[in-house]
Amino acid sequence: MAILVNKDTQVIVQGITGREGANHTKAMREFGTQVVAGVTPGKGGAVHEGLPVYNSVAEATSKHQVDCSIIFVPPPGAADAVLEAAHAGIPLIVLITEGVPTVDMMRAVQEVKALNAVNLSSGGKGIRLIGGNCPGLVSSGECKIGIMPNKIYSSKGRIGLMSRSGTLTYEAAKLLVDAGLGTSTTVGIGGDPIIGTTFADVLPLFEADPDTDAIVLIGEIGGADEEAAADYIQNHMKKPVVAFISGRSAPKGKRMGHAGAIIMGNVGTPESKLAAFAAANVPVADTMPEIIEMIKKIVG
Amino acid sequence: MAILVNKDTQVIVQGITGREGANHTKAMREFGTQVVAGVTPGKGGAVHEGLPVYNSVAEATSKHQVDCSIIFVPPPGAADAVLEAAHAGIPLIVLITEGVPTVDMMRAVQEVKALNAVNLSSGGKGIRLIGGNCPGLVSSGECKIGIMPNKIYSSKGRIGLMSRSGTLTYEAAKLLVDAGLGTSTTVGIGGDPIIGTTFADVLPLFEADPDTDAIVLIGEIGGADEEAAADYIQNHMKKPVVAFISGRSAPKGKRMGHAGAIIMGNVGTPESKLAAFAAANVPVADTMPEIIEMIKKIVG
Amino acid sequence: MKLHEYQGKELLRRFGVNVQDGKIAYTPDEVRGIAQEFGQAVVVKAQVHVGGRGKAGGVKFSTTPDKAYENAQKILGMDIKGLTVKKVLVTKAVDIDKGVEYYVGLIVDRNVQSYTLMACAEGGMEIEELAVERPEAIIRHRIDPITGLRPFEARAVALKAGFKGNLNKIATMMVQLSKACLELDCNLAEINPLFVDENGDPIALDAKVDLDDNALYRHQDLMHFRELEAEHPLEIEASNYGFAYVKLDGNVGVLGNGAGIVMTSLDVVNRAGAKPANFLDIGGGAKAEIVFNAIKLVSKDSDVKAIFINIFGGITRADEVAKGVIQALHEGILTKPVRMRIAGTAEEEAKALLAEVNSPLIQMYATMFEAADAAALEANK
Amino acid sequence: MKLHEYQGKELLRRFGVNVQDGKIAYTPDEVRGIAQEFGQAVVVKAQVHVGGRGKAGGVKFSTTPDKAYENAQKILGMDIKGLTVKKVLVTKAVDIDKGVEYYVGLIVDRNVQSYTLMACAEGGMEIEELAVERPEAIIRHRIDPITGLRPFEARAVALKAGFKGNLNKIATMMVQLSKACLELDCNLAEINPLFVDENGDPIALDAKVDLDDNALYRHQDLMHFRELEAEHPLEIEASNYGFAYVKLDGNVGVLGNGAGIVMTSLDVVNRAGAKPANFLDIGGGAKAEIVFNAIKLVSKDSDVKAIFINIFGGITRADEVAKGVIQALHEGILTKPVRMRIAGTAEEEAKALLAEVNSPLIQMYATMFEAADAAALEANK
Repeated sequence: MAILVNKDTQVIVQGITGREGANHTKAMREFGTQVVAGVTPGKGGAVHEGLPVYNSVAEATSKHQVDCSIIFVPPPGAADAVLEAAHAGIPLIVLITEGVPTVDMMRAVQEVKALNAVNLSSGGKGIRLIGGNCPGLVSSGECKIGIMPNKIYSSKGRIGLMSRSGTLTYEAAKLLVDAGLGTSTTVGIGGDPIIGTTFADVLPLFEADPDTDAIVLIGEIGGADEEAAADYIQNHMKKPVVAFISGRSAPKGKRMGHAGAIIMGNVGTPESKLAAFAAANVPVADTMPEIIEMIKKIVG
Repeated sequence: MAILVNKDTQVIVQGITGREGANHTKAMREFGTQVVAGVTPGKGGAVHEGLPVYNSVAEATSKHQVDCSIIFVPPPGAADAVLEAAHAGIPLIVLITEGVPTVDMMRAVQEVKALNAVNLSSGGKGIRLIGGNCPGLVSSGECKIGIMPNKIYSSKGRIGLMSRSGTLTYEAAKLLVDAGLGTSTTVGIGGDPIIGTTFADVLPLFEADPDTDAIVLIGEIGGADEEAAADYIQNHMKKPVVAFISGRSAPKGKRMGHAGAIIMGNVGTPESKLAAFAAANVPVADTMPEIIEMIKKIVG
Repeated sequence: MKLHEYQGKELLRRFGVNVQDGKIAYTPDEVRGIAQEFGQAVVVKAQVHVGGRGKAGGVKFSTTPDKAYENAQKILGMDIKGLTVKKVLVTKAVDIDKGVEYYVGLIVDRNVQSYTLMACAEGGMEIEELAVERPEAIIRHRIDPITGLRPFEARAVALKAGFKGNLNKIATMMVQLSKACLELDCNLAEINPLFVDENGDPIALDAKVDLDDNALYRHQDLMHFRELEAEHPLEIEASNYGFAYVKLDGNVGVLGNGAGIVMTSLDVVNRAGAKPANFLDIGGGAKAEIVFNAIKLVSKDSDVKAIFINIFGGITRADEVAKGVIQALHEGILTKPVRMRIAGTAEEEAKALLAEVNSPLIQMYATMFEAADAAALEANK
Repeated sequence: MKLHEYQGKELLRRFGVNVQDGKIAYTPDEVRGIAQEFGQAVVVKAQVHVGGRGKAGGVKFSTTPDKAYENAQKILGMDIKGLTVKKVLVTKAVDIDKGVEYYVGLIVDRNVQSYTLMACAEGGMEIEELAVERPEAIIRHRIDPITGLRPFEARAVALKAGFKGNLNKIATMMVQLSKACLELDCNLAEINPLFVDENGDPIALDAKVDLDDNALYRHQDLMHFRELEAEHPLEIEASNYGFAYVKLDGNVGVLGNGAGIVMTSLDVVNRAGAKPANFLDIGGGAKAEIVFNAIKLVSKDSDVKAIFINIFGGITRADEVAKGVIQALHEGILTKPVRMRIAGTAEEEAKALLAEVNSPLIQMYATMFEAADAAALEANK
């Protein structure tokens, strides 16, 4: 079953008629993902690659069972697309778009969390945002909702993988596959300063998943997501976790690209992250291949 | 016991060092209200009429048991004062200030309602705003949190009174006292377009109050508060209600002073209000003295 | 504060709303000049603070500068519902036949404790009439006053209302209207008609904006929009005194302390068989001088034949009211009969003061009904 | 986009923040003129995009116009951390001894998924240092990004931080700072020092503002603040290509596809015993032309002795990367050894293309470690 998405997950694509939206819709369907419809305001009624296009998410949900929406809407409308999906009650929203203004993301994330609380308290499944600026998520061999290369996720494994970086995720997944391990579900949480789902949010899902034996966490310098994850692991996790932190040699106070990887004060330094993982008994790999060695030791 | 406030209610005054705040603090204490402190940002540490003055509501609540706050802060800071009290968890907030911008009130009312929901769901007493632009409320002979004349509320009666208008409230209360009936609690809900508590919010409190036998509702043209009250009465009330509607001869489409009494479309007309009360079997008095006749008939 | 169309458009344009080019003119010559400058058909529109100017002939399509001059001659100086047209807005005309007309508006709605966005595919009509006749034709949507209207909500409203055209651009215009309301503190902001041209682009052909007087203190830059000559002179004077005053069409001047008591006073005057000449709320805690000013104001209204004063004194002292009335009498301002009821604090002192003066022009009664009856009797003499 | 102090102050002033009068000058003569005009003591402040200008002698109090001229001579042309001072801000001086200096700032804080307001009674110090040394001295408060900071919250923060002075005015300045952040999309907005004078009034003596590049599209009016000459020339070129580029102080040029992989590449270069000369993320799905531009860019850096390319091809095709490298070689741009790892899609095609060219300058390795080792070896030769 893996976590969050599986072969039964029905997906809509917001921004399906754009170049990225169209290309990745094709790739997701090739992977086996059940894409049921697209949404592009103003293009309702069209048919795109055999899929119906609607003017609004609400129109799509009135016609289809929708478990998830993936968003390729350009930055100016991306946060609005998230809110549209959240207000339509879609339980899982994956924002791929890179370059969304930070303030838009702050507001969207806060509102999605409020809607999630209301939804849960009225007996719903909750509403979760993953991303933005993320590669999406994939349950190997079942369902890909994202932009990662199909082939490294074709066969199921039992390692849960989560990462702030896109390309490092692929790299890790490939190493796991090549080592004969493979991934259960891979979640790219996104590299922006403000994201909907953090490592600590994903960990309990992996902990509860019977198809995941161990977890690989690919972190970065900056922020305190890794520290929060270490704290959660220490207090709540039984399954083993192996971590990797990229950017450990990056100079202080420099913003490294879109990653938002900037070190402020004593928060987000490699030292604080290493200390947190040490306290949680989480081994930290120095290199990507070392991740595999460590995981192999654990899962035998 | 009456409703909302009684002899045990401990009150703070926001804006205690202003002219209105100071005068009415004096009058409230003469009435017998337990005013425990005042709040004026920047004047913390002062003593005013023997009462301690704090810089913030939070400071006051850390030193005193506070059940209610009454606000005399001038319009530009009035909504902020409401939010300060609400975030400090004060269960009853009475906004006297007249002339608060409508947008400020919209935002404050929405936020107080959200805080109320959160507070209730975590086992609290809730957070209620009364007003703005209201005379406050008074449980006769026990506690006055407002600006109404003391003497007409000195002795307890068993009629609940609520009103959108200040002076008409006093007029009705006096008529009730003169008729040997008197009021249990009087609630001036305020005449502004956007207010914290409506008739329909107060009715269940009177219905549940063992010290109230019947209710007098003083309404106005405009809005649909009276219609909503009629609807509530029809479906939920056992106690008798007598209504009065002022402005029945006012011309359509004219805004009558601060009252916000403006008729739009077919909403808020005297006809719709009369029809709603008729459907709920609520007698509507044509004049103020007729209210007393009707009430006397009911309570014998 | 009600704004003229051209003022409303200027404000909406600040928020990005697409309005046609337009200029204000005070003479037919100016109108001709503007039409020449635009080099295309124009519309000449009376700028007055009343509705229904179209029906009254205050809006005229003009194909040539000479036609525009001619139309301006007709419109300037025209009387629309008692107001003289002193200026016109000259705008580039659109080809109405090549598009559709819709309605969108935001209004403060006490029933939802926020703004309600209203959208209707039948533009150009008076929304009040439509609201009464076919309320179901209007799509209503509550605006969250903290977040404002969001594009996805605006698109949903436009779809539900059946608007055709560029969905995103129309939704954007609604979002801009919502921003304008929240940032400028509008009581009302309407675009009627919202014209959608043959390319699907929305254009605001008219704008009706009314600002919240309570919030004007934070919009000092908008104060120049206020035009004293456009308001009734007594309303200007009242606002200078800080009174809430509305001119009505009867013959009994009405004043009281509090909006509720004044509205009830109007009802009581009606019951007494007369018509109120005004609504005048002098507010709470009124001193003699305030009452004096109120009487001065009401006495200036030539429609007023008698004055009905209805005070319930809680904070207001009856003797202060009496002093104000007596001062007006002594200064020769009070020339019409005053019939009043003053209940509450210091009632006896008030009676004593009036007894001392002993003028037939001033009579005090025990109830508002007796006072109103007496005022009606005087007014209808 | 980092702003100069004078630009930041101009923006904050729009939101009502109280800043002293100030003017920008490019020559000592201009500085003297401004000081004469102000007719009081002034401060001459270097405008450069680096911190620590005070310690570097870039800020000078000047009692007379002649002193100001003299100080400007010293400051203009000065080198601060590698940047030449080309202009100075001349502001009216305040009497520092008659007041107190505080710190307030808002910063995007991923841990609370919003802005955090930081306030500290110890102004004038570098907040980064204080955050490390005595974090408890800084009061932190999450801003609700939908409502923004409200006055009551600002007052609570000011009280908690122990600020003395006019509480309401200080809180208002914080609220204005919060509005500026939310409306202008700031990554950071700091007032340090926030000076409170003997009357208790707050004045922003400095302003550090950094705007979110992702949101600049909606602030076209702020684009003129961008000063290309103030940035590193390679950073300007990179931004024209749409690359995320940061100049570092090593000798190995590093490029990859994705911020995570590039950061890891920096780590790997360090492990190999060399230092990265830059961070360069060419983004996902890169075509040959993009790779060509990236090499052109890195090759211009005279610090670069070797280039390490680290690509994991998911969307990015290895053969496209190879084509870009080969094009650079053929056009004579590639003169330094390139050591690369390209994994993933079309790896074999890439190998074939490189075999055809067969240049010692270009070597491909199976792992990023081997490639990095080889690059380090070349760089350290």
